Amino acid sequence: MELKDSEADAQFRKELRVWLADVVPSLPSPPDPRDRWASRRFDETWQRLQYDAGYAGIAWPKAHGGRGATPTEHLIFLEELARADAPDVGCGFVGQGHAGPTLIAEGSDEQRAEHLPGILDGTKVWCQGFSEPGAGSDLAGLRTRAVRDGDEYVVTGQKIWTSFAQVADYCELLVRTDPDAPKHKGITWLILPMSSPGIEVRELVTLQGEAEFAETYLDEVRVPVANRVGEENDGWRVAMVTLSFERGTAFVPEMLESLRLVEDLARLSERLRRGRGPAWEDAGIRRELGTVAAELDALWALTKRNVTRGESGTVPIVGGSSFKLYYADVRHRLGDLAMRVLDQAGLVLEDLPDLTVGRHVEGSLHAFAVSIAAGSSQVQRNILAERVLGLPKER
Amino acid sequence: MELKDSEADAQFRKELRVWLADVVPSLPSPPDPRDRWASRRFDETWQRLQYDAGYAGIAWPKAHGGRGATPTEHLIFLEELARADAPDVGCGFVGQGHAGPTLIAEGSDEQRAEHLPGILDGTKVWCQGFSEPGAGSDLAGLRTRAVRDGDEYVVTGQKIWTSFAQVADYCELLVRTDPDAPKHKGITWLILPMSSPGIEVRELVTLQGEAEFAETYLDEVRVPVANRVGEENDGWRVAMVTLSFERGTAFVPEMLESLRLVEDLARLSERLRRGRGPAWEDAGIRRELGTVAAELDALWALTKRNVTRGESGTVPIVGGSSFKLYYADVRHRLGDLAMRVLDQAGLVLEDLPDLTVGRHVEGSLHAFAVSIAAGSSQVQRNILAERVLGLPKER
Amino acid sequence: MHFDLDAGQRELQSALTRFCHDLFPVAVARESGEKGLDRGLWRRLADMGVFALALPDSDGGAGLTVVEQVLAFEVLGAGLVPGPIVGSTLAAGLVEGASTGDVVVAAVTATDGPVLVPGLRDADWLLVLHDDRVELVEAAGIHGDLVSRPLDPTSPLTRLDAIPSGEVLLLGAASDALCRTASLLTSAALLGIARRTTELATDYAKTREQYGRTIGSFQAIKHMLADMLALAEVASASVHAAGVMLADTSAEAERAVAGARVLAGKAALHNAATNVQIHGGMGFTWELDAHLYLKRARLLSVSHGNVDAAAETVATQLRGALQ
Amino acid sequence: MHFDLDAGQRELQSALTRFCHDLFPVAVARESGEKGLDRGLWRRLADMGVFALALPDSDGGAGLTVVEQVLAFEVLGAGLVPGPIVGSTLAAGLVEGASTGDVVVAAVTATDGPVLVPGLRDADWLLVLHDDRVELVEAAGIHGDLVSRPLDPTSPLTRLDAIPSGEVLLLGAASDALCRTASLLTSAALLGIARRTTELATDYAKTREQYGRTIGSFQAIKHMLADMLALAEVASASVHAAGVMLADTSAEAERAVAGARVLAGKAALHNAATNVQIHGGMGFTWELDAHLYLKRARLLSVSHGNVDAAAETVATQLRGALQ
Repeated sequence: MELKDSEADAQFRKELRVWLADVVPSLPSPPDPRDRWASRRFDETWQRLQYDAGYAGIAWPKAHGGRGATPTEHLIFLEELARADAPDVGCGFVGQGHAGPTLIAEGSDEQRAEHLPGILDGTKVWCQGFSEPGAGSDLAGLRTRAVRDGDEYVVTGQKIWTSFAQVADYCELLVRTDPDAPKHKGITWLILPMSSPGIEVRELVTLQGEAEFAETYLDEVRVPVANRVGEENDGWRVAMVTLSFERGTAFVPEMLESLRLVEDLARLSERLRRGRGPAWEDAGIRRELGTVAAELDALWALTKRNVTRGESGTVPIVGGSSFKLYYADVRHRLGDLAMRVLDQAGLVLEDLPDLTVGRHVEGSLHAFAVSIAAGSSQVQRNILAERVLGLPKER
Repeated sequence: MELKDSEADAQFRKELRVWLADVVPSLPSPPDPRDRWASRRFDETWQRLQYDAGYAGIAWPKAHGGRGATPTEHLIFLEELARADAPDVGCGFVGQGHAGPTLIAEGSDEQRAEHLPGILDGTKVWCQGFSEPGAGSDLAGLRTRAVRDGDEYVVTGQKIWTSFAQVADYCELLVRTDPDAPKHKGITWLILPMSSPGIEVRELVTLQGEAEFAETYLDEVRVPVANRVGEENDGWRVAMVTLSFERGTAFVPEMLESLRLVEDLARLSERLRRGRGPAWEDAGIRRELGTVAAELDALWALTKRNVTRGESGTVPIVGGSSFKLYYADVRHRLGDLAMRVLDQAGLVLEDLPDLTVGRHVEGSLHAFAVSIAAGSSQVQRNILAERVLGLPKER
Repeated sequence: MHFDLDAGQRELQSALTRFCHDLFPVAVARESGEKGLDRGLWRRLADMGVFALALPDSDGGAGLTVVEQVLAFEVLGAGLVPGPIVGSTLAAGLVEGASTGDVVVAAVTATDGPVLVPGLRDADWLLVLHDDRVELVEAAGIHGDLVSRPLDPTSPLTRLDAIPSGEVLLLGAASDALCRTASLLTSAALLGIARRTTELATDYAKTREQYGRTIGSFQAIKHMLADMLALAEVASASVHAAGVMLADTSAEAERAVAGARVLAGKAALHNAATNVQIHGGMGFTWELDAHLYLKRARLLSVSHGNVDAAAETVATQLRGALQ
Repeated sequence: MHFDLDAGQRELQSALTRFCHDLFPVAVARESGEKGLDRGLWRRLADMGVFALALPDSDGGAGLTVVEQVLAFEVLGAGLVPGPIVGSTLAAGLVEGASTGDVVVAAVTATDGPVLVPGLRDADWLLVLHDDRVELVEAAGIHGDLVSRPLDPTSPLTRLDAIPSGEVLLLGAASDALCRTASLLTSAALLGIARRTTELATDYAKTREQYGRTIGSFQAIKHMLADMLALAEVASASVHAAGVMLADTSAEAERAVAGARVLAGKAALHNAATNVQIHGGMGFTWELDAHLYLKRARLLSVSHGNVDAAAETVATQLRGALQ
């Protein structure tokens, strides 16, 4: 059992660090996130730099243009990016993390040749069309219909949480091709060009007040059968394949951000008054800061264990779901603690003069994204109980 | 909406207070609780004094020898007894609270004439034979069999949590008389003389290390049919009638004890060191003491609302189950807080020199009795969800 | 003792509930945050007698007590009614035109740290509650910056460099009583949020289907809802009891008012958060109202006191009672 | 980086698990509490190499590190193995005969307040861990009272008027390292309890029937068990990482060791309590073992540190890291 870098990993980290020290300061300042096209351009610039330096597709196989990094190298990559304050993946998120790996695993040679290069060099943006208003936790209950018409599918329905749909070139789309089959058996995976007629994208404002997501309405949108990935009605399996790409690194960037949040809150607590002294002098507040920090340290250790175990296959369920469940809980407690420390200063979503409160208040709301999205805490508990502990399945 | 005593209630309280001030100091000191027969004698003495003063059967109708007090008077009675440090009801608990009221509601004139006087004057002790090892939360799943043989039932089975069985004269016993009927329909309520042949009582030690309870083994015990209360196979209804006696006062004595616990813990926290100063100087500890005190105050207010509503019938489910669920949670948090304040001093079940720690450590264990017995917290949540909020029933 | 609502009190709550339902749907709160308080609606609220409940008949009031004010604020809180309702209620009888809704009065408890005043944008006057006195300041003369992104989008927030000084209106016991009323009415509004979010989450759980059944048939959801109900129920006993004790000027009112903030604050924050969670992805949208209850609860929980300070007050009272 | 057990470490845990299962059923812990430590069994434990894991080969040890000690104590904790196992492990190499089980060594961290020493009744020596030094005292010379009703009936407790003084064994860095090891091995035992109670509660939920079905089919119970599992899983990452950092004498070891106590303490107390709750009425009996895990967890959670002090240490380290 070892936490230190191997010699090869240390070398990888060192080279990466040198490159980041060079490239990050040279980046333009990021645009207003509300300007989605400017953001897309910024993300493309950053991706191109990574591409040129050989870091694009860090976890993709070399045969498909990736770097073929081990999970441990992937972890180091994310850790060093955060350490260097490098931009996050931005609108390349779906293409690099989901659509690309799915095409690698299940796409045809033609599909790969057409799509992988644009994802790697940042010129093509993908969004994800999985969730629907009626199919959240129960994703397989999706109802967007695709009817075969010659060599096209005609797709009608509504998708939600299609992040970056406003600027995307393609959508990885799940549709129902057989409404009579059991719900997992009638789903198909399609590549939807977002320029197709019949698509309407509406911005979806979250409770954080940001239009990070979109709703996508599909009205008789025609998708060539050639755009199907995998067999007709086999789309659920294709979509689930993506899960096997998870190397325990999914939450690394935001976990590292959480550690920064608790550090910043500790700093703030020395400046914000509470009763007669600074909040830091309140033993209860101090202990809760220490507890959250200890829990984030523990989750960081669990991440390393998950990544280690992921080296020889997929991350075990117990580690993945335990992480997600516990992390969501820590984020809620961190948010609640921040609101208590900030008191009235926590009533604004923007920074106050000399007080970096905005990120903490945003963070307290973001906690709900963590406990709801990507398998709610209730779903994670079901998974742990049924698939790890072997308790009887809910019907 | 009013919390003050009415004139009549104030008068009742005043007279009671005068009597208690007179009688309580004259009581002998209570015996070692492990000496069950001495305890029974002590409880009888105390009951006899109440009987002579007209307070026995405080909530029983006058027609049956009780005082016929209103629920509010009942609450005042319990409040003043606690305030005067009077003994608790002791082994009269089952007779006065359950068996007697059941006989009043469902018994025959003969049964009432035979049994009520002894309960009221403290000379007869009852125990409760409802729960079984296999029938806890699911009480109606009980399996103790009674087979009719002429004018007797022959009873075989095992009961658990039969408090005071060691010294009881009678047992209020639920048995299964029709094993083929739906489970609620085959139960009968019997008066079991504890002197009957075939009864074996074994002390049941709880995790608090005390033999407060017993297991009762019944091996072909013969019970006259004349001892049946209500009809054969109608025992579930008879047992449930008892619930309608609940006037919101069931937890009053121990709630008042909880308030004393938190007060004593506040006192202890000024004397126990924690880091560089007394625990009381730790803002986090102080807030948690304040929180528990506020919650107990709130539960006391809820008790008064439940009692008020109980004046015109039974306590509403929402008030009763909310009380039980929340109170169990508070008791667990109070216990955990006490253990943190006491630190190593909390490792003993007895008092330390100059430190009244025993009651707090016992209390931290007693919390489990509150969250498990008389409808576990899980059962209370089901009741609130299904019977108050109208959510679908668990099959 | 009769610790339950009497017929008049029940009628007060149901009349006000109907009124809020008709005139103050949540859209009104949203619009009020963006565009400013609708003075016409504000006068309708005043016409319902909300601000004047505790004024004597002779002053155009209902001659009732803080108990009825508490019951009214429970309903107003549940309805996310916008505007400085606590300030205008406190000001009724102190500031000309407050009780009739002709002037709008915001209120703030003076604290250290950044001063953020809800509702000042739309107010004519500001009541400042100090430890030992209550002051009145004309809003027009106060220099402050409107916060561009307040957490609660239905409550405009003005940032001041310092608490402004004004005319002293009350001192001593009268000032103390006003501060306690401010705290308790805020707690009553929090209680309203705790109750309403329980209802909303229950309704949603009964209709939303996943996995071919309503989510309310899952025991995990049922138990979350049961906990919400119990929290709201116990908090309501606490808030109502504090109202009675404050009306009776009981010696234990300070402990009771602080305890009410602890219970109502916790219940509102927990229930509003759980309501968002039960609404799932939809709860995470701006479009649905779930987030508004959470944000209002955050605002109220730090207005005229906060949960931590209240817990400390109860502890101090507890120790005092032992000596 | 390879943050997972290697084959040898897995074998160590399974061999020790089998050993505890065969020789240390819970009945042994019960009997040890009542009648005293069985010296024969103690020597069998020593023969398994438990105390000498981190001793060099030349001293009859296994030449391993604190990482393997941590893994061993996880198993010993899960097994409720009685006796001063932490003390004797710390003493191996310092006190003649400790590693072979010929002498039994208890250990206590010097604190203010009442001094209660677990295991002293059955020990030959007492290690006293001070802030700045470690002292050794002969047990026979210590005057104390045996507690008649210790909370944990499997761990005898002796009350001392004051910490006795003895021979100084270690100072400075060596003393600090020993104190951290004492804290971490205790946390490892807590982790073992967190894991074992999850298993026991799961097993019970799979067999116990109420309402005509196993209670483990109720979602409320399933979710309680899932939370227990996640707590144990995250705590294990924390405890193991602290072991690695302590073995590497990493600068972050102090924060990691304190963090491990926070995680393992909370997980053990929560899971042991939930195990009692899931066992229902039976969990409330003396006869079943459920209460013993809770009581041992209470004892360990305040031995060689406690959760609150550990959280404070992490906070202090957090602030230090910022400067």
